Amino acid sequence: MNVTTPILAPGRLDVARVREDFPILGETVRGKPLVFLDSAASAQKPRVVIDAMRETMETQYANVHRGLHWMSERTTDAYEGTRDAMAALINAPDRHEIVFVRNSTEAINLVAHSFGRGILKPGLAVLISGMEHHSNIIPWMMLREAYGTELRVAPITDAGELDMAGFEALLADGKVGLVAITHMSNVLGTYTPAERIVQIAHAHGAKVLFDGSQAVVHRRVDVQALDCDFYAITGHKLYGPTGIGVLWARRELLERMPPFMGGGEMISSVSYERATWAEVPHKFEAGTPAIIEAIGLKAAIGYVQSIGYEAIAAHEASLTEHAMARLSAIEGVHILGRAQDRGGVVSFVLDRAHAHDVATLLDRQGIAVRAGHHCAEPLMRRFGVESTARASFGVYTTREEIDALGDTLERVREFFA
Amino acid sequence: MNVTTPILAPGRLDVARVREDFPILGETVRGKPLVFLDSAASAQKPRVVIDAMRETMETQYANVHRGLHWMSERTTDAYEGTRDAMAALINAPDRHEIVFVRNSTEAINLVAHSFGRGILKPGLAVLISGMEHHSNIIPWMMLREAYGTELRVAPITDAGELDMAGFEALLADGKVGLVAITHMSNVLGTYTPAERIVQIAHAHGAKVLFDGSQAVVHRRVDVQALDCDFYAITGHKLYGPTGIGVLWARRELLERMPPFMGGGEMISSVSYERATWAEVPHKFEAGTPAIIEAIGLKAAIGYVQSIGYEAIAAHEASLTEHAMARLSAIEGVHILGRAQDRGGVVSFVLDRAHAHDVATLLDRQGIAVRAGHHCAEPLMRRFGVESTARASFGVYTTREEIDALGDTLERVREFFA
Amino acid sequence: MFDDLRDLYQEVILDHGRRPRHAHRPEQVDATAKGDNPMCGDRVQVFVRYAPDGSIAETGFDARGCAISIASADLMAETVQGRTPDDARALFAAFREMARTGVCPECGGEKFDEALERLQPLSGVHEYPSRVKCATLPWHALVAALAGEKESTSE
Amino acid sequence: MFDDLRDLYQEVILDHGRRPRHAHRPEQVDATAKGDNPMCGDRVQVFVRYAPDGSIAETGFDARGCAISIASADLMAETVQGRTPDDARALFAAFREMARTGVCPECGGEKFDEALERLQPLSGVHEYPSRVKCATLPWHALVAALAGEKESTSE
Ligand SMILES: Cc1ncc(COP(=O)(O)O)c(C=O)c1O
Ligand SMILES: Cc1ncc(COP(=O)(O)O)c(C=O)c1O
Repeated sequence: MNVTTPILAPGRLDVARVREDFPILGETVRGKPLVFLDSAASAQKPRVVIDAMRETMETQYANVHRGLHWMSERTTDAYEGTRDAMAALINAPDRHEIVFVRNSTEAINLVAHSFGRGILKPGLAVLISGMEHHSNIIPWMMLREAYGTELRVAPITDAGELDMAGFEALLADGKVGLVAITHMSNVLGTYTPAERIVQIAHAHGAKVLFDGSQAVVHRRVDVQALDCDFYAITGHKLYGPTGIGVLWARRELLERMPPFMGGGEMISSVSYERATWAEVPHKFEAGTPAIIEAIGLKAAIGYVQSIGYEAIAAHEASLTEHAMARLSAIEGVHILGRAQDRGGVVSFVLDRAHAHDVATLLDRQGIAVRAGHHCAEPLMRRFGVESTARASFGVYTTREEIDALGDTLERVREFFA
Repeated sequence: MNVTTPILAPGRLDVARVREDFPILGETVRGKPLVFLDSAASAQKPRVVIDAMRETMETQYANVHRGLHWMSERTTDAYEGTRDAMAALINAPDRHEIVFVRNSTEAINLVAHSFGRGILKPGLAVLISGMEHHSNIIPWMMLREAYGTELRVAPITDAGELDMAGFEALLADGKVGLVAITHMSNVLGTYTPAERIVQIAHAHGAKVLFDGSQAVVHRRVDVQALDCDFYAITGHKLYGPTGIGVLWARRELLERMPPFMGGGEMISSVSYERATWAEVPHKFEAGTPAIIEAIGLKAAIGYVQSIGYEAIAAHEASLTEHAMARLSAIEGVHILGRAQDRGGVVSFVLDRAHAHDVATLLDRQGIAVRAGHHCAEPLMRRFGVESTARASFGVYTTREEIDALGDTLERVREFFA
Repeated sequence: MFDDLRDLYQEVILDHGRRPRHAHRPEQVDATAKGDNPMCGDRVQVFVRYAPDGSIAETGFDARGCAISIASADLMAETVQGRTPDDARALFAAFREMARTGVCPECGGEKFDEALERLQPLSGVHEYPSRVKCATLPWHALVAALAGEKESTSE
Repeated sequence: MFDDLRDLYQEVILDHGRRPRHAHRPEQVDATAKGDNPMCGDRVQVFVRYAPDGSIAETGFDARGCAISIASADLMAETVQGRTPDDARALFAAFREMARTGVCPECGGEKFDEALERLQPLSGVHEYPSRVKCATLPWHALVAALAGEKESTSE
């Protein structure tokens, strides 16, 4: 690769230069260079994000809104700017549809609470899939418990794809009010066929929520093209800070939904008898928001856009292909999920070795993978395993890192042989 | 003051040296040096907080818990360390009683939701006071709406103190299940008599929640000495980052309370039929928490402790005394609240000038004060005003800044005369 | 000391803020609407009386707020008098641009020249973004009243 | 390549992890309890048979988990055999210290010397904090069983 190439030739990602943007990648772990293959749990942060947060705190910080002074006005502008940036990122038609939350878990809980209790008629059902993260299971179980809403689970195939016939069958009786499904599985890497899901669900009168925690990190999301009703995003996987996430929802739904939490910033007027709510999205943002984190998230969005989703998707597709080939070649390694359309997450088990032991042995060589049930116990059960090891990739992941994983796994296999 | 003095002589705060810890205080606003008198809305951040967050992102970051690799273990240690630090700060008997939330608004909503619907018997009442922030009003109004819980409001005196006779009278019928009261008013500066409140409330069978958003910034809080049941804290006012706060609650209550949000990290096991919850506090911490912010908060706690509450309280008491004297001396200025026991928050109105106009004129000189209803509309009504201007002080506030406020207010008065 | 502030608080604003000429309810009210800025607590109710030809015969208001919002309501009442609802809306569009940016180069043409000159003292708010809504709030209420609505917010 | 890891995965651990001797339910079970580490999914059930004098005659277990937790359960079964419940608890205290810190200087005295030597291979976990619970989980379950409880967690 030519050294005079601009950081990012169109459609191409120069991983060596990208890595320079992430200070942590220079660290060593147990004396070995860090090989971070746990980005699906949380991504590392580029310098622009770190700097945006630092600069806010060093030069331009005050509480947002209501402040009639310079620092507050400037901070409010920066904070509100993230709404615009996020709306642009996911092509939301209206910046007021961007609700700030802590993470996608809160986004889904907000929908379960406000839409679930406020709009969804009693007796209706929520339909999830068999590959959901606990964050897209438990809120609906809690809604079932509190409100009687039925919970249905669409089956998945052995390849780890949504079983579309089974999915559609569960909608047939017209009792499903909401389909809540992941846009990309954090265990299998599977992308679900989002457009088709929406078409079918809408045809049966159901709204659709996508858990976009993973998907928006890896490919362009266009909520208008998807035609979905809710979309949940968590900032820390998108190279942004912790403590900030986004719920996108159609404005007409947000208008009708009752608030989730009450407090400062979300009211229009208050007496002890009656309160009226502020306009959306403020109605859903009680209390002092994660101001510094929102500003950091804007930098992360800018960073992702500067690389471009095309380049990201191409880079990750090539890594994933390489990883699938490399790991499959190792005797005793079994990969979970063989979806046609998949992203940069590879879960596997190794014969005769428990995933925790595998993870510890890899860690000893500085290689960070996740091991466990990945907050998806029912999915583990579906595949008859207790836990898996999972390698997941980001913009900074290299082929060499995957080779290091493969080589080390060979030794791990020998170790436990 | 001797230049070789350590940063903080016991009980004494060297404000010049403290100011060096806050990079933002060197900024100018509209060409004038920043005079930041809006700390009650949100405090500025010392370098140690900024550095702790930056270093985490640069050198030691991964998602917490469940990670069997070095980065995750180290990050988990740092994150969990904040629980210990916070438990020590407020003398909580058990680190598991520290629940991380976004801010005190969420802390109170959590209690309203989980204790309110899960433990509080239907038909009981919640008793607040006439000087609450909306964040300690609206959640109880929402609970009333959803659950039928009665809402009572204890009167306050013209001096801005809790009317103890009126308070006790409202408890007399034994129907109050929870007293939820501010520990320090964000408008009047009043400290409520917390120990007495608890004694009286407990004698009448009510639990007690304190909204400590303001109080813990200015004086030592000891939840065991107070003997209260819940205590809400917001990190960004305590010189920490946004996006992180704490609910402290007695463990036996947390054990009995149902979870608030569902998702990853808060479960013990999950099938579609049944989920069991993780131990407290994790039961209440669904999803990826505000990791970087918690680590920043620990640095803030350390910073506050390094100065010491004695020094902070003494410094702020002397500032407040000076401010009350200086502002009272200005013709046409009226201060709201004359509580015996008060902290560094001074709200005032100026004859013939609206608070917004006052704030804008002050801002023109680089002086940041807040103007409006301070998220306390019912309290405004109690004092027959629509809005006030409010100056509030922190560890970095100087006498000279208060003089600047006083001098400028004189000119403002002339301007509108 | 406040010389710079004279940009914002010009004498005309102080004067209209202190002694508004139109702060009352006309005898006959054909349309009315409230405006409300929850972020700062400003509230205004605007009353409109139409002339037989449908133009605005008289505007009055009842306001609680800062000098800027009251002066703006008062100057609004002056400048919309005798105009058709459409022209009042167009004038608002021009005024809003001025309040946001300080200028409005492409505004209105001749028929608004004098009105905009009258409103010009309020253009200083553009340097204080959180005050822009103070100046535009009464206009939002007016436009809501003209549309037959009851409420507006300045959002 | 994994030479350093031999600290943690010593031959004895690999061996007991792979071929545990006590991974079964005794014919007679006087006490049993489950242990559960929700953070990683390890689960173990421990069974105890008492001797007539109240000491531990036999311990067995049923476990799902990593090599370390299974080896630890197996070595535990060996080292508590014939001990009184009090001694088993004291041995756990000593072992836990060792698992956390790598050493246990003030531990137990003579009567535990041999047992701790047997458990010593597990001390390597102290460098992997998230694995410490793998090693202590079966002990938590044992202690719960001895106390007549049904469940424990390693928290
Ligand atoms: C007394 C009081 N309670 C509650 C709050 C709400 O705090 P937060 O916005 O951080 O949730 C504040 C601050 O705004 C406050 O001063
Ligand atoms: C598919 C999926 N959904 C939801 C979540 C929850 O995200 P968070 O913990 O940020 O709320 C995650 C990540 O953990 C995820 O991968």
